[in-house]
Amino acid sequence: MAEKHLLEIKNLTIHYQTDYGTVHAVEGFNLEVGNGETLGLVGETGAGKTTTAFGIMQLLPEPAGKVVAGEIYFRGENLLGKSKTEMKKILGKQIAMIFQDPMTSLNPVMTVGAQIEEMIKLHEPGTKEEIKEKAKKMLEVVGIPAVRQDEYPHQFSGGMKQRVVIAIALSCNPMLLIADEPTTALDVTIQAQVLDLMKKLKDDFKTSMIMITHDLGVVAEICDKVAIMYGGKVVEYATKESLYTKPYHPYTVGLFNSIPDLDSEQDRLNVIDGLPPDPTDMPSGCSFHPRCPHKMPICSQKSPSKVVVGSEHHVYCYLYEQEGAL
Amino acid sequence: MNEKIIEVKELKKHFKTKSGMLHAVDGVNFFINRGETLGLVGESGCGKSTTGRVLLRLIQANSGEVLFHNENILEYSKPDMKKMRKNMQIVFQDPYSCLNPRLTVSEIIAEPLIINKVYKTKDELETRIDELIGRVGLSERLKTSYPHELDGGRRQRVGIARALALNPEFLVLDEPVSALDVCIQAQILNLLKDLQKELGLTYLFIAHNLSVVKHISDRIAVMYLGQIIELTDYKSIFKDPLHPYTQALLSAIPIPKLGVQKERLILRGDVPSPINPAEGCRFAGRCDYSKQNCFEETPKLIESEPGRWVACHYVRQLEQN
Amino acid sequence: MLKYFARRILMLIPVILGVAFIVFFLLYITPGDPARIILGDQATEESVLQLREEMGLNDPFFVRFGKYAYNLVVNQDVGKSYVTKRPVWDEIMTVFPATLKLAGSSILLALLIGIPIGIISAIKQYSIFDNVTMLFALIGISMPVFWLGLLLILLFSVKLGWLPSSGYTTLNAMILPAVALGAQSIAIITRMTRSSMLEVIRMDYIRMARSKGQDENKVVFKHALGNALIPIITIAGLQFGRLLGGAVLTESIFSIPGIGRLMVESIKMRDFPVVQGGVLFVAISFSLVNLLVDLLYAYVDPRIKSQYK
Amino acid sequence: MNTVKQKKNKKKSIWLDVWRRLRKNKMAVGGLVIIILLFLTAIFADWIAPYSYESQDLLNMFQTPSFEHWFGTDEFGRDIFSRIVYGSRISLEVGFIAVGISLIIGGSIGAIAGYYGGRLENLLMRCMDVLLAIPEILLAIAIVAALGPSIANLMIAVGISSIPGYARLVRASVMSIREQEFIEAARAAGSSDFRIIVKHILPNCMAPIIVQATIGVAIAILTAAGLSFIGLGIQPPTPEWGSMLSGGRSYIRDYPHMTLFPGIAMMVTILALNLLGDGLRDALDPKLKN
Repeated sequence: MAEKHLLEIKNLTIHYQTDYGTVHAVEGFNLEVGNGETLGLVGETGAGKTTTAFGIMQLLPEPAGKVVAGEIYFRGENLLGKSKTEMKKILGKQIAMIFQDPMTSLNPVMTVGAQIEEMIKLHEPGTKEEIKEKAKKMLEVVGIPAVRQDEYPHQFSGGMKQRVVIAIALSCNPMLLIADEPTTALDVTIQAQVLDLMKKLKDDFKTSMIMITHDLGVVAEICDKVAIMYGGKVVEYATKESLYTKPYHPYTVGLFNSIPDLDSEQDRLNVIDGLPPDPTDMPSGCSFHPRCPHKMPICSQKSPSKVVVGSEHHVYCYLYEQEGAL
Repeated sequence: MNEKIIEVKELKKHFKTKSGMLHAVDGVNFFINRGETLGLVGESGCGKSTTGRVLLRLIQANSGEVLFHNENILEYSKPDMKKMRKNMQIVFQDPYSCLNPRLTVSEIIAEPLIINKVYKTKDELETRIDELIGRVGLSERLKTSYPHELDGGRRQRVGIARALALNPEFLVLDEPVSALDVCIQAQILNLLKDLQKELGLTYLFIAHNLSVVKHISDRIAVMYLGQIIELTDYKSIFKDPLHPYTQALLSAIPIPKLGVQKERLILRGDVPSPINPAEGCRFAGRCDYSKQNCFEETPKLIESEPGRWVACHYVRQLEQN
Repeated sequence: MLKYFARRILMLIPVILGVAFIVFFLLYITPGDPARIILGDQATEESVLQLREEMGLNDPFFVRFGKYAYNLVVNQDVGKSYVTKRPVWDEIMTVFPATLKLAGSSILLALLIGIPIGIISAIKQYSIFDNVTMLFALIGISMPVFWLGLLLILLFSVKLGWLPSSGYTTLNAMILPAVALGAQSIAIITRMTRSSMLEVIRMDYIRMARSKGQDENKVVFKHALGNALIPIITIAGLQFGRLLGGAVLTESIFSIPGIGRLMVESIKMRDFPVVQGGVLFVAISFSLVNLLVDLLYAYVDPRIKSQYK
Repeated sequence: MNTVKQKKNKKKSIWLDVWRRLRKNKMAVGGLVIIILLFLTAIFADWIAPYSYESQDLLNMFQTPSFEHWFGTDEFGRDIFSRIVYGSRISLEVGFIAVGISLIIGGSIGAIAGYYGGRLENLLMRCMDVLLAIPEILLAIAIVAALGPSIANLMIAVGISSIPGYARLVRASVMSIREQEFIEAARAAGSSDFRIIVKHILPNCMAPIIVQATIGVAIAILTAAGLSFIGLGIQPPTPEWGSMLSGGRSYIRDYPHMTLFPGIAMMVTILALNLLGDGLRDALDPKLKN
């Protein structure tokens, strides 16, 4: 049964210990990613998107960050039960990651060629020439002339650096690619270039992908499924079509309303009042209730459970629980 | 009604760098009417922030004129400029570095009032601070907080309150929302819009993204490598962009809707360096339509249709090579 | 890059002249008449006056300094010792090897001990090892060189009789002075290595390397250390300069005839040319070490290399 | 509930915040306590010291520690404990005043260079480069030799020799603050240069300067003691820890207590200052704030 999904996360809970108390970064997080699927993980700063990614990769900053509960099944096996040695074989080879800021994610004192070769050497050993050839090919795949392999990261622009990072991530043909806001740090036109490239490569490489973003536009462009995250949880999950046709959760609705619409006239944006929750002091019940326009008494008492509202569309909200019962 | 509050003529700012002259602002012309918002859009390094700072004389211009109520403020003496500063203020991009971490919220807002000796008594000052705090939607209990105790959105509100303290007519908003989350962005945009209506403010709104300025601007200027390449009312620029760069910029915005994905115009390569730029149209190297003379002759910003200014040799006659 | 360093060496000249000026000025206001020192207490007032005239001591300050600077730059001549009458340069060259040996072995000790311990401390941050190391490092920084020297002599020469308490020619004799002089540098380099590693380990590219499935050891040594080296090299360069100067105390404790002792004795005997030459020599060596450090930067960091044009 | 908490903290300043973080660091608090005790010792030396620091007792030379003479006596039969107690005056005086000298001169040079930049900065920093080319202790030796050995001259010598370090530090922090947007905001409001420096730049540079000054006092005490040790600093019979060590050196084989106690006093003082300096660095570090 677990084989049905490439990745299945159940009740993942990740806490950070800080001087100011325990940060509930991810709390009871559930998610599935199917083979060949691209899932958009959407949320604001502090919603726990990046922490979730590091949780899957087991790259949480030690000793502050810890997976407190939950399971992460990758191809049917629980990653949290793996030893460090076993994990090393999976990282890079089967799950690879693209980081948010291309300016800081490349090692400044190594040539870009060497950084791609490092990945290949680890997982697909061969002769020096073979590895070098493969690295050159990867550079060309992402649209960088292979002659630039001996240059250092500081000689590349931001967009080019992100291409190098993509080349590294894809060089061993991973089954799952986790991209953490890969275009946020880039200018709009460069962002378009990189998105275009990623769209093409994920098809060429037949890679499943988790696209972490705060931009619903990016999701519309590249994703099949969407998970909306708020306060460390997934609050709504759907196919792209279903979600963009009718978002259910009040937070999702608010998120859509906050984006200026390029096609229509509007004088004011409809905003969600208030601020995202403080992760050291999460509201009880549904963490969105202090900002929710449809708040009910029960919302602050108990966390809502999953309500199926359509095929491949579910939401965690009391508004729809009665509808489901009817 | 169409009274020009500020007009910029042939403004230039070049910086000396190790590798040559950096043409940050290279002959920029525009004006803003009273009560209007001009959106100034461009990618990083195009000189939009420098333009805003040169306008306020936070950076000294190399040449050109900045006319405020028809007087060239670049020629003002120091004391005259100090008086003038009350009329023009700025809101910054970075909610972290724009507030002095050693001062409380009310001290920060009081600074401009104290510097310009606006009020004689402490009570008057306090009343004014309270009024400003309320105006930008901050709660009064935050008065004694320090910036590091506030989130980005609230800090930005403090920055706005500080800019409003002297009752300016004109505000430069230097990417005031680009460091904020979508929801907070929307809150601040609404606030700015409300303030404009209530106080009759005039804005120069600087942004790196067309979608942000859409909601707030009356006219929009697009900058590329130190020059304005298109300046049009906000409706036309979205419906019918004339300059190929504007077209690419617009098409690069990912739209959060289903089935609207049109054919993307993907630009080749990166923005070229603003250091010692070559003759000709700055965009020619990345333009799909560029012809020989684009590389030789710099196009001027001309009014090709009423109210629509474009700097392109082939407006309305673009054909792909 | 060669051009860059040629320019850097040329830029040393005003610095050296500046140093010469400061020392010349200080010695100018120092009490004591050189002519009297040269001739001794028995000399007649007349002969002293005559010598003063010959030496140009009656000239105005700037004329005297001008002559000195001219000799320094054009003839690379720094004069003769008042006491031994030998050229100052020869005096310095006789004692310099001992100081170089002492400072060199101290810095070597500091690097060989400080860097590995600093790395382990950073990797095992907040562990017992880390806490103990940091405590010792703090004590090391707080330990006066001259007191540590005396304690070492007390323990290893007087009580245990294992090592000699003076001299510098044999390896055995070098151990105590090198440890005494190097202790502070060991502590400083350990602390620097640790904090620099901690800073680097937080960077995205370290996480990126881990996300490749790279071995943790390789992550630390290949990715982190390479980037952490810059501040370590900087501090090591500064330490070497400090050691050259700090040798004054160590040489005095262990009776090593080095440049530090030469200078202290020359000051006490008012042998101005030697003091002047000694300070100049140390300043030049220090500046050259810093230049070397800059060369090393280019070697470890390609970003800096591309700036050297 | 939140509002109540907020009101209570109404008068809370940044420094209170720093103190709260510093208090959590036991080592730093330990350092602070030792420094306070040292100050009390120095101030009340006349009451604390059982003997005068210069009264000789030739019948009781080289006494090892005993009930009458806690730390023993020296070659003139002077009570070592009393001399150490009085010595704390000299060390603290030299340490703090020397740092004061270098901080005021070096800090002003650094602030001017950092704020105005351009040619003035170039000139000032080249001068600092010249001073930096001479290792601190050598420079101090040369200065004290020129001025003659006295406590005041020692302070001046040690103070001048560390000027360039402070100039560089202050310049670097001023330059980093100068680029912040709140400085531009102040300028946009019509603020004068003086007000910007005093109200906006200096308060934000304080953290690294305080840390450096704390550790600088330790370094100054060490340098001064070093000078006295080689006979160029404070002259006998004034009790100074460095010269006491130097005096005990000849008798180290038979009477090690003469070198042990002044050395311990010096090390504890310097350790305390370094502990406090380290603690302050962590407590003032803005990175830990958020």
